[in-house]
Amino acid sequence: MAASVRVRFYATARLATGTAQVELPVPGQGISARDLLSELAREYPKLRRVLGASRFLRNDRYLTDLAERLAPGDQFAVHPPYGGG
Amino acid sequence: MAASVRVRFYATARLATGTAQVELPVPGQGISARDLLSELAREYPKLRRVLGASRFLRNDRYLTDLAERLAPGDQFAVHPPYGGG
Amino acid sequence: MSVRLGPRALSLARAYAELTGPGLGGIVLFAGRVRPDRVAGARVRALDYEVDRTVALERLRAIETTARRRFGAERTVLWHRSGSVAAGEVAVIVGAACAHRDPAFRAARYLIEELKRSVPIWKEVLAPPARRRRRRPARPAAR
Amino acid sequence: MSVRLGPRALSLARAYAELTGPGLGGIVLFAGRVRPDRVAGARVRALDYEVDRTVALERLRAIETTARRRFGAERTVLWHRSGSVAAGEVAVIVGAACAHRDPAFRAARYLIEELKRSVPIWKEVLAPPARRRRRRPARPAAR
Repeated sequence: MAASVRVRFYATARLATGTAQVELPVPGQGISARDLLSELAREYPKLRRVLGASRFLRNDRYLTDLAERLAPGDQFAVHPPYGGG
Repeated sequence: MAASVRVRFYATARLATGTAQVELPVPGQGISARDLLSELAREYPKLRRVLGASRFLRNDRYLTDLAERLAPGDQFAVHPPYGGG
Repeated sequence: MSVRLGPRALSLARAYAELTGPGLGGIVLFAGRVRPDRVAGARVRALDYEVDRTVALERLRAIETTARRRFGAERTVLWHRSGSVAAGEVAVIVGAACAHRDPAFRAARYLIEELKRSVPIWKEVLAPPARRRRRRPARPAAR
Repeated sequence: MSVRLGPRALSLARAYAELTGPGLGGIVLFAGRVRPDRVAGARVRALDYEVDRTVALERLRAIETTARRRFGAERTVLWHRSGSVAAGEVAVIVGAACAHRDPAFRAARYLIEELKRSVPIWKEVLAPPARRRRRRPARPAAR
Protein backbone atom coordinates (compact mmCIF):
# COMPACT_ATOMS: atom_id res chain seq x y z
CA MET A 1 0.00 0.00 0.00
CA ALA A 2 1.33 3.41 -1.03
CA ALA A 3 2.20 5.88 1.72
CA SER A 4 -0.83 8.10 2.18
CA VAL A 5 -2.80 10.33 4.52
CA ARG A 6 -6.52 9.71 4.94
CA VAL A 7 -8.44 12.97 4.59
CA ARG A 8 -12.01 13.25 5.89
CA PHE A 9 -14.37 15.94 4.62
CA TYR A 10 -17.40 16.99 6.66
CA ALA A 11 -20.52 18.97 5.82
CA THR A 12 -19.86 21.69 3.23
CA ALA A 13 -16.37 20.27 2.64
CA ARG A 14 -17.98 16.95 1.76
CA LEU A 15 -20.46 18.68 -0.55
CA ALA A 16 -17.66 20.64 -2.23
CA THR A 17 -15.53 17.56 -2.89
CA GLY A 18 -18.40 15.13 -3.43
CA THR A 19 -16.76 12.62 -1.12
CA ALA A 20 -16.49 11.94 2.59
CA GLN A 21 -12.87 10.84 2.45
CA VAL A 22 -9.87 10.34 0.21
CA GLU A 23 -6.48 8.71 0.53
CA LEU A 24 -3.89 11.30 -0.44
CA PRO A 25 -0.47 9.88 -1.42
CA VAL A 26 2.34 11.62 0.48
CA PRO A 27 6.14 11.33 0.42
CA GLY A 28 7.68 8.93 2.90
CA GLN A 29 9.01 11.80 5.02
CA GLY A 30 5.49 13.21 5.34
CA ILE A 31 4.01 16.55 4.37
CA SER A 32 3.18 19.79 6.17
CA ALA A 33 -0.48 20.58 6.74
CA ARG A 34 -0.01 23.71 4.65
CA ASP A 35 1.25 21.73 1.65
CA LEU A 36 -1.48 19.17 2.07
CA LEU A 37 -4.11 21.94 2.01
CA SER A 38 -2.56 23.34 -1.18
CA GLU A 39 -2.87 19.96 -2.81
CA LEU A 40 -6.47 19.64 -1.73
CA ALA A 41 -7.26 23.11 -3.10
CA ARG A 42 -5.69 22.16 -6.44
CA GLU A 43 -7.58 18.89 -6.57
CA TYR A 44 -10.95 20.38 -5.52
CA PRO A 45 -11.28 24.02 -6.61
CA LYS A 46 -14.73 24.31 -5.00
CA LEU A 47 -13.17 23.40 -1.66
CA ARG A 48 -11.08 26.58 -1.51
CA ARG A 49 -13.70 28.81 0.05
CA VAL A 50 -14.62 26.16 2.56
CA LEU A 51 -11.01 25.71 3.67
CA GLY A 52 -10.75 29.39 4.52
CA ALA A 53 -13.44 29.00 7.20
CA SER A 54 -12.50 25.52 8.45
CA ARG A 55 -10.58 24.02 11.31
CA PHE A 56 -8.24 21.08 10.73
CA LEU A 57 -7.35 18.05 12.80
CA ARG A 58 -4.51 15.61 12.73
CA ASN A 59 -5.42 12.30 14.32
CA ASP A 60 -8.37 13.91 16.12
CA ARG A 61 -6.33 16.81 17.54
CA TYR A 62 -6.94 20.36 16.40
CA LEU A 63 -4.04 21.85 14.50
CA THR A 64 -2.76 25.13 15.82
CA ASP A 65 0.14 25.41 13.39
CA LEU A 66 -0.07 24.64 9.66
CA ALA A 67 3.65 23.89 9.68
CA GLU A 68 2.85 20.71 11.60
CA ARG A 69 3.76 17.63 9.58
CA LEU A 70 1.61 14.65 8.75
CA ALA A 71 3.23 11.24 8.40
CA PRO A 72 2.01 8.42 6.16
CA GLY A 73 -0.83 6.68 7.94
CA ASP A 74 -2.03 9.83 9.70
CA GLN A 75 -5.59 11.07 9.48
CA PHE A 76 -6.47 14.61 8.52
CA ALA A 77 -9.94 16.12 8.94
CA VAL A 78 -11.55 19.24 7.49
CA HIS A 79 -14.17 20.76 9.85
CA PRO A 80 -16.26 23.59 8.42
CA PRO A 81 -17.96 25.83 11.04
CA TYR A 82 -20.12 23.80 13.40
CA GLY A 83 -23.87 23.94 13.50
CA GLY A 84 -25.24 21.62 16.13
CA GLY A 85 -28.30 22.25 18.22
CA MET B 1 -72.48 43.26 63.12
CA ALA B 2 -70.19 46.10 64.13
CA ALA B 3 -68.43 48.09 61.37
CA SER B 4 -65.02 46.50 60.92
CA VAL B 5 -62.13 45.81 58.56
CA ARG B 6 -60.90 42.24 58.16
CA VAL B 7 -57.10 42.13 58.51
CA ARG B 8 -55.16 39.13 57.21
CA PHE B 9 -51.66 38.36 58.47
CA TYR B 10 -49.30 36.20 56.44
CA ALA B 11 -46.03 34.42 57.26
CA THR B 12 -43.95 36.34 59.82
CA ALA B 13 -46.88 38.71 60.40
CA ARG B 14 -49.01 35.71 61.32
CA LEU B 15 -46.28 34.40 63.62
CA ALA B 16 -45.91 37.82 65.28
CA THR B 17 -49.63 38.20 65.97
CA GLY B 18 -50.36 34.54 66.54
CA THR B 19 -53.37 34.72 64.26
CA ALA B 20 -54.11 34.60 60.54
CA GLN B 21 -56.84 37.25 60.67
CA VAL B 22 -58.71 39.67 62.91
CA GLU B 23 -61.77 41.85 62.58
CA LEU B 24 -60.74 45.37 63.52
CA PRO B 25 -63.62 47.69 64.48
CA VAL B 26 -63.47 50.99 62.56
CA PRO B 27 -65.54 54.18 62.59
CA GLY B 28 -68.41 54.34 60.11
CA GLN B 29 -66.55 56.86 57.95
CA GLY B 30 -63.63 54.46 57.65
CA ILE B 31 -59.96 54.79 58.60
CA SER B 32 -56.73 55.58 56.78
CA ALA B 33 -54.28 52.75 56.22
CA ARG B 34 -51.75 54.70 58.27
CA ASP B 35 -54.07 54.88 61.28
CA LEU B 36 -55.01 51.24 60.90
CA LEU B 37 -51.33 50.27 60.95
CA SER B 38 -50.82 52.34 64.12
CA GLU B 39 -53.62 50.46 65.78
CA LEU B 40 -52.16 47.14 64.74
CA ALA B 41 -48.75 48.13 66.08
CA ARG B 42 -50.31 49.08 69.42
CA GLU B 43 -52.27 45.85 69.58
CA TYR B 44 -49.35 43.61 68.54
CA PRO B 45 -45.99 45.08 69.58
CA LYS B 46 -44.09 42.17 67.98
CA LEU B 47 -45.65 43.08 64.65
CA ARG B 48 -43.89 46.45 64.45
CA ARG B 49 -40.67 45.20 62.90
CA VAL B 50 -42.57 43.09 60.41
CA LEU B 51 -44.72 46.02 59.31
CA GLY B 52 -41.63 48.02 58.41
CA ALA B 53 -40.68 45.47 55.74
CA SER B 54 -44.18 44.59 54.53
CA ARG B 55 -46.45 45.52 51.66
CA PHE B 56 -50.15 46.16 52.28
CA LEU B 57 -53.23 45.46 50.23
CA ARG B 58 -56.77 46.78 50.33
CA ASN B 59 -59.22 44.37 48.75
CA ASP B 60 -56.40 42.52 46.96
CA ARG B 61 -54.86 45.70 45.50
CA TYR B 62 -51.44 46.89 46.60
CA LEU B 63 -51.54 50.18 48.47
CA THR B 64 -49.28 52.87 47.11
CA ASP B 65 -50.42 55.58 49.51
CA LEU B 66 -50.95 55.06 53.24
CA ALA B 67 -53.41 57.96 53.22
CA GLU B 68 -55.81 55.71 51.36
CA ARG B 69 -58.93 55.03 53.41
CA LEU B 70 -60.50 51.71 54.27
CA ALA B 71 -64.24 51.50 54.64
CA PRO B 72 -66.13 49.09 56.91
CA GLY B 73 -66.30 45.72 55.16
CA ASP B 74 -62.97 46.19 53.37
CA GLN B 75 -60.18 43.66 53.60
CA PHE B 76 -56.65 44.61 54.54
CA ALA B 77 -53.65 42.28 54.11
CA VAL B 78 -50.13 42.40 55.54
CA HIS B 79 -47.56 40.82 53.18
CA PRO B 80 -44.05 40.37 54.58
CA PRO B 81 -41.29 39.93 51.97
CA TYR B 82 -42.05 37.04 49.64
CA GLY B 83 -40.11 33.81 49.57
CA GLY B 84 -41.49 31.47 46.95
CA GLY B 85 -39.46 29.04 44.87
CA MET C 1 -50.07 30.08 29.28
CA SER C 2 -50.33 27.78 32.25
CA VAL C 3 -50.53 28.89 35.86
CA ARG C 4 -50.94 26.54 38.81
CA LEU C 5 -50.91 27.07 42.52
CA GLY C 6 -51.99 24.17 44.68
CA PRO C 7 -51.00 21.19 46.80
CA ARG C 8 -50.58 18.65 44.00
CA ALA C 9 -47.20 17.22 42.96
CA LEU C 10 -45.65 18.88 39.91
CA SER C 11 -44.57 16.83 36.92
CA LEU C 12 -41.75 18.05 34.73
CA ALA C 13 -42.93 15.83 31.88
CA ARG C 14 -46.35 17.52 32.00
CA ALA C 15 -44.78 20.93 32.08
CA TYR C 16 -42.77 20.03 29.01
CA ALA C 17 -45.92 18.84 27.25
CA GLU C 18 -47.44 22.28 27.82
CA LEU C 19 -44.47 23.86 26.10
CA THR C 20 -44.37 21.97 22.83
CA GLY C 21 -45.89 23.55 19.77
CA PRO C 22 -45.03 23.91 16.11
CA GLY C 23 -42.35 26.47 15.50
CA LEU C 24 -41.17 26.51 19.10
CA GLY C 25 -37.55 25.50 18.68
CA GLY C 26 -36.23 26.52 22.10
CA ILE C 27 -37.68 25.27 25.36
CA VAL C 28 -36.21 26.08 28.77
CA LEU C 29 -37.46 24.56 32.00
CA PHE C 30 -36.48 25.29 35.57
CA ALA C 31 -37.39 22.99 38.44
CA GLY C 32 -36.80 24.04 42.03
CA ARG C 33 -36.55 21.23 44.54
CA VAL C 34 -36.65 21.41 48.31
CA ARG C 35 -33.16 20.77 49.63
CA PRO C 36 -32.57 18.78 52.83
CA ASP C 37 -30.41 21.54 54.27
CA ARG C 38 -29.48 21.86 57.88
CA VAL C 39 -31.32 24.74 59.52
CA ALA C 40 -30.62 25.45 63.18
CA GLY C 41 -28.99 22.05 63.57
CA ALA C 42 -31.88 20.04 62.14
CA ARG C 43 -32.29 18.63 58.67
CA VAL C 44 -35.13 20.23 56.69
CA ARG C 45 -37.84 17.63 56.32
CA ALA C 46 -40.20 19.78 54.31
CA LEU C 47 -41.12 23.35 53.51
CA ASP C 48 -44.57 24.68 54.12
CA TYR C 49 -45.68 27.17 51.48
CA GLU C 50 -48.26 29.72 52.51
CA VAL C 51 -49.95 31.79 49.80
CA ASP C 52 -52.34 34.68 49.37
CA ARG C 53 -54.12 32.79 46.65
CA THR C 54 -56.20 35.48 44.99
CA VAL C 55 -53.35 37.93 44.71
CA ALA C 56 -50.78 35.26 43.83
CA LEU C 57 -52.80 33.94 40.90
CA GLU C 58 -53.31 37.43 39.57
CA ARG C 59 -49.57 38.16 39.84
CA LEU C 60 -48.64 34.87 38.17
CA ARG C 61 -50.90 35.69 35.23
CA ALA C 62 -49.46 39.17 34.95
CA ILE C 63 -45.92 37.74 34.92
CA GLU C 64 -46.82 35.35 32.11
CA THR C 65 -48.35 38.15 30.09
CA THR C 66 -45.20 40.20 30.44
CA ALA C 67 -42.97 37.25 29.51
CA ARG C 68 -45.04 36.70 26.43
CA ARG C 69 -44.84 40.32 25.36
CA ARG C 70 -41.23 40.96 26.31
CA PHE C 71 -39.59 37.74 25.11
CA GLY C 72 -42.10 36.45 22.58
CA ALA C 73 -42.63 33.38 24.75
CA GLU C 74 -45.50 31.68 22.97
CA ARG C 75 -46.02 29.16 25.72
CA THR C 76 -45.16 29.42 29.37
CA VAL C 77 -45.52 27.38 32.52
CA LEU C 78 -45.57 28.92 35.97
CA TRP C 79 -46.43 26.32 38.59
CA HIS C 80 -45.91 26.52 42.32
CA ARG C 81 -47.01 24.23 45.08
CA SER C 82 -48.79 25.35 48.22
CA GLY C 83 -48.82 23.59 51.58
CA SER C 84 -46.22 21.10 52.69
CA VAL C 85 -43.53 20.00 50.18
CA ALA C 86 -41.12 17.30 51.33
CA ALA C 87 -37.36 17.54 50.86
CA GLY C 88 -36.51 16.20 47.41
CA GLU C 89 -39.85 17.19 45.91
CA VAL C 90 -40.35 19.88 43.32
CA ALA C 91 -41.79 23.09 44.75
CA VAL C 92 -41.77 25.15 41.56
CA ILE C 93 -41.55 24.68 37.81
CA VAL C 94 -41.25 27.49 35.32
CA GLY C 95 -40.81 27.10 31.59
CA ALA C 96 -40.82 29.07 28.38
CA ALA C 97 -41.00 28.08 24.74
CA CYS C 98 -39.88 30.43 22.01
CA ALA C 99 -38.76 30.11 18.42
CA HIS C 100 -35.12 30.45 19.51
CA ARG C 101 -33.07 29.60 22.54
CA ASP C 102 -31.91 33.02 23.68
CA PRO C 103 -35.36 34.47 24.44
CA ALA C 104 -36.41 31.12 25.92
CA PHE C 105 -33.55 31.26 28.43
CA ARG C 106 -34.24 34.88 29.24
CA ALA C 107 -37.98 34.33 29.58
CA ALA C 108 -37.55 31.35 31.93
CA ARG C 109 -35.16 33.34 34.07
CA TYR C 110 -37.55 36.26 34.16
CA LEU C 111 -40.41 33.98 35.23
CA ILE C 112 -38.60 32.56 38.25
CA GLU C 113 -37.05 35.85 39.36
CA GLU C 114 -40.37 37.68 39.15
CA LEU C 115 -42.12 34.84 40.92
CA LYS C 116 -39.72 35.07 43.84
CA ARG C 117 -39.77 38.85 43.94
CA SER C 118 -43.41 39.70 43.47
CA VAL C 119 -45.74 36.77 44.16
CA PRO C 120 -47.20 36.41 47.67
CA ILE C 121 -45.79 32.99 48.52
CA TRP C 122 -43.90 32.37 51.74
CA LYS C 123 -42.03 29.37 52.99
CA GLU C 124 -41.58 28.02 56.45
CA VAL C 125 -39.12 25.28 57.36
CA LEU C 126 -40.53 22.10 58.82
CA ALA C 127 -37.73 20.38 60.74
CA PRO C 128 -37.90 16.81 62.04
CA PRO C 129 -40.23 16.57 65.05
CA ALA C 130 -37.51 15.03 67.21
CA ARG C 131 -35.22 18.05 67.24
CA ARG C 132 -37.87 20.60 66.44
CA ARG C 133 -38.22 23.44 68.88
CA ARG C 134 -40.64 25.68 67.05
CA ARG C 135 -41.58 26.38 63.47
CA ARG C 136 -39.53 29.19 62.20
CA PRO C 137 -39.71 31.36 59.11
CA ALA C 138 -37.37 30.14 56.41
CA ARG C 139 -34.50 32.15 55.16
CA PRO C 140 -32.10 30.09 53.08
CA ALA C 141 -33.79 26.73 52.41
CA ALA C 142 -34.90 26.16 48.81
CA ARG C 143 -32.97 27.95 46.15
CA MET D 1 -22.21 13.61 33.88
CA SER D 2 -24.11 12.25 30.94
CA VAL D 3 -23.07 12.59 27.32
CA ARG D 4 -24.95 11.06 24.40
CA LEU D 5 -24.52 11.30 20.67
CA GLY D 6 -26.56 8.95 18.55
CA PRO D 7 -29.67 8.35 16.47
CA ARG D 8 -32.08 7.55 19.30
CA ALA D 9 -34.95 9.82 20.33
CA LEU D 10 -34.22 12.00 23.35
CA SER D 11 -36.51 12.01 26.35
CA LEU D 12 -36.78 15.08 28.51
CA ALA D 13 -38.14 13.01 31.38
CA ARG D 14 -35.03 10.83 31.27
CA ALA D 15 -32.78 13.85 31.14
CA TYR D 16 -34.54 15.19 34.22
CA ALA D 17 -34.05 11.88 36.00
CA GLU D 18 -30.29 12.20 35.41
CA LEU D 19 -30.34 15.57 37.10
CA THR D 20 -32.01 14.78 40.39
CA GLY D 21 -29.90 14.26 43.45
CA PRO D 22 -29.96 15.23 47.09
CA GLY D 23 -29.00 18.83 47.65
CA LEU D 24 -29.55 19.82 44.04
CA GLY D 25 -32.18 22.51 44.44
CA GLY D 26 -31.93 24.12 41.01
CA ILE D 27 -32.35 22.21 37.77
CA VAL D 28 -32.37 23.86 34.35
CA LEU D 29 -33.12 22.00 31.14
CA PHE D 30 -32.98 23.17 27.56
CA ALA D 31 -34.57 21.24 24.70
CA GLY D 32 -33.96 22.24 21.11
CA ARG D 33 -36.57 21.06 18.64
CA VAL D 34 -36.39 21.03 14.86
CA ARG D 35 -38.65 23.76 13.56
CA PRO D 36 -40.70 23.28 10.36
CA ASP D 37 -39.32 26.49 8.89
CA ARG D 38 -39.49 27.44 5.26
CA VAL D 39 -36.11 27.18 3.61
CA ALA D 40 -35.83 28.08 -0.06
CA GLY D 41 -39.61 27.90 -0.42
CA ALA D 42 -40.01 24.42 1.05
CA ARG D 43 -41.02 23.41 4.55
CA VAL D 44 -38.22 21.72 6.51
CA ARG D 45 -39.19 18.08 6.92
CA ALA D 46 -36.15 17.07 8.92
CA LEU D 47 -32.58 18.00 9.69
CA ASP D 48 -29.76 15.62 9.08
CA TYR D 49 -27.03 15.86 11.70
CA GLU D 50 -23.55 14.81 10.65
CA VAL D 51 -20.91 14.35 13.35
CA ASP D 52 -17.21 13.66 13.76
CA ARG D 53 -17.99 11.21 16.49
CA THR D 54 -14.62 10.72 18.15
CA VAL D 55 -13.85 14.39 18.39
CA ALA D 56 -17.42 15.35 19.26
CA LEU D 57 -17.58 12.98 22.23
CA GLU D 58 -14.27 14.24 23.51
CA ARG D 59 -15.44 17.85 23.21
CA LEU D 60 -18.75 17.10 24.94
CA ARG D 61 -16.92 15.55 27.87
CA ALA D 62 -14.58 18.51 28.10
CA ILE D 63 -17.52 20.91 28.13
CA GLU D 64 -19.17 18.99 30.97
CA THR D 65 -15.95 19.03 32.96
CA THR D 66 -15.68 22.78 32.57
CA ALA D 67 -19.34 23.30 33.53
CA ARG D 68 -18.79 21.25 36.62
CA ARG D 69 -15.73 23.21 37.64
CA ARG D 70 -16.92 26.67 36.67
CA PHE D 71 -20.51 26.57 37.91
CA GLY D 72 -20.44 23.78 40.45
CA ALA D 73 -22.86 21.80 38.33
CA GLU D 74 -22.95 18.47 40.14
CA ARG D 75 -24.94 16.77 37.42
CA THR D 76 -25.14 17.61 33.76
CA VAL D 77 -26.79 16.27 30.64
CA LEU D 78 -25.42 16.94 27.17
CA TRP D 79 -27.30 14.91 24.60
CA HIS D 80 -27.41 15.42 20.85
CA ARG D 81 -28.91 13.34 18.12
CA SER D 82 -27.09 12.28 14.99
CA GLY D 83 -28.65 11.38 11.67
CA SER D 84 -32.09 12.46 10.55
CA VAL D 85 -34.31 14.30 13.05
CA ALA D 86 -37.85 15.09 11.91
CA ALA D 87 -39.45 18.50 12.37
CA GLY D 88 -41.03 18.65 15.81
CA GLU D 89 -38.54 16.21 17.32
CA VAL D 90 -35.91 17.10 19.89
CA ALA D 91 -32.41 17.36 18.45
CA VAL D 92 -30.60 18.40 21.59
CA ILE D 93 -31.09 18.42 25.35
CA VAL D 94 -28.75 20.05 27.82
CA GLY D 95 -29.29 20.30 31.54
CA ALA D 96 -27.54 21.26 34.72
CA ALA D 97 -28.30 20.65 38.38
CA CYS D 98 -26.77 22.80 41.10
CA ALA D 99 -27.56 23.68 44.67
CA HIS D 100 -29.02 27.00 43.55
CA ARG D 101 -30.77 28.37 40.52
CA ASP D 102 -28.35 31.03 39.34
CA PRO D 103 -25.42 28.70 38.57
CA ALA D 104 -27.85 26.14 37.14
CA PHE D 105 -29.13 28.69 34.61
CA ARG D 106 -25.63 29.82 33.76
CA ALA D 107 -24.30 26.27 33.44
CA ALA D 108 -27.13 25.21 31.13
CA ARG D 109 -26.57 28.25 28.96
CA TYR D 110 -22.87 27.54 28.85
CA LEU D 111 -23.47 23.92 27.83
CA ILE D 112 -25.61 24.79 24.81
CA GLU D 113 -23.48 27.73 23.67
CA GLU D 114 -20.29 25.70 23.87
CA LEU D 115 -21.94 22.77 22.14
CA LYS D 116 -22.92 24.96 19.21
CA ARG D 117 -19.59 26.74 19.06
CA SER D 118 -17.10 23.98 19.55
CA VAL D 119 -18.52 20.51 18.92
CA PRO D 120 -18.16 19.00 15.43
CA ILE D 121 -21.84 18.58 14.61
CA TRP D 122 -23.32 19.92 11.37
CA LYS D 123 -26.86 20.09 10.15
CA GLU D 124 -28.28 19.82 6.71
CA VAL D 125 -31.86 20.66 5.82
CA LEU D 126 -33.98 17.87 4.40
CA ALA D 127 -36.85 19.47 2.49
CA PRO D 128 -39.93 17.58 1.25
CA PRO D 129 -39.01 15.36 -1.73
CA ALA D 130 -41.65 17.00 -3.95
CA ARG D 131 -40.01 20.40 -4.02
CA ARG D 132 -36.52 19.29 -3.22
CA ARG D 133 -33.84 20.28 -5.66
CA ARG D 134 -30.75 19.25 -3.80
CA ARG D 135 -29.66 18.83 -0.23
CA ARG D 136 -28.20 22.02 1.00
CA PRO D 137 -26.17 22.94 4.04
CA ALA D 138 -28.30 24.44 6.77
CA ARG D 139 -27.86 27.94 7.95
CA PRO D 140 -30.74 29.17 10.08
CA ALA D 141 -32.93 26.09 10.77
CA ALA D 142 -33.03 24.97 14.41
CA ARG D 143 -32.64 27.59 17.05
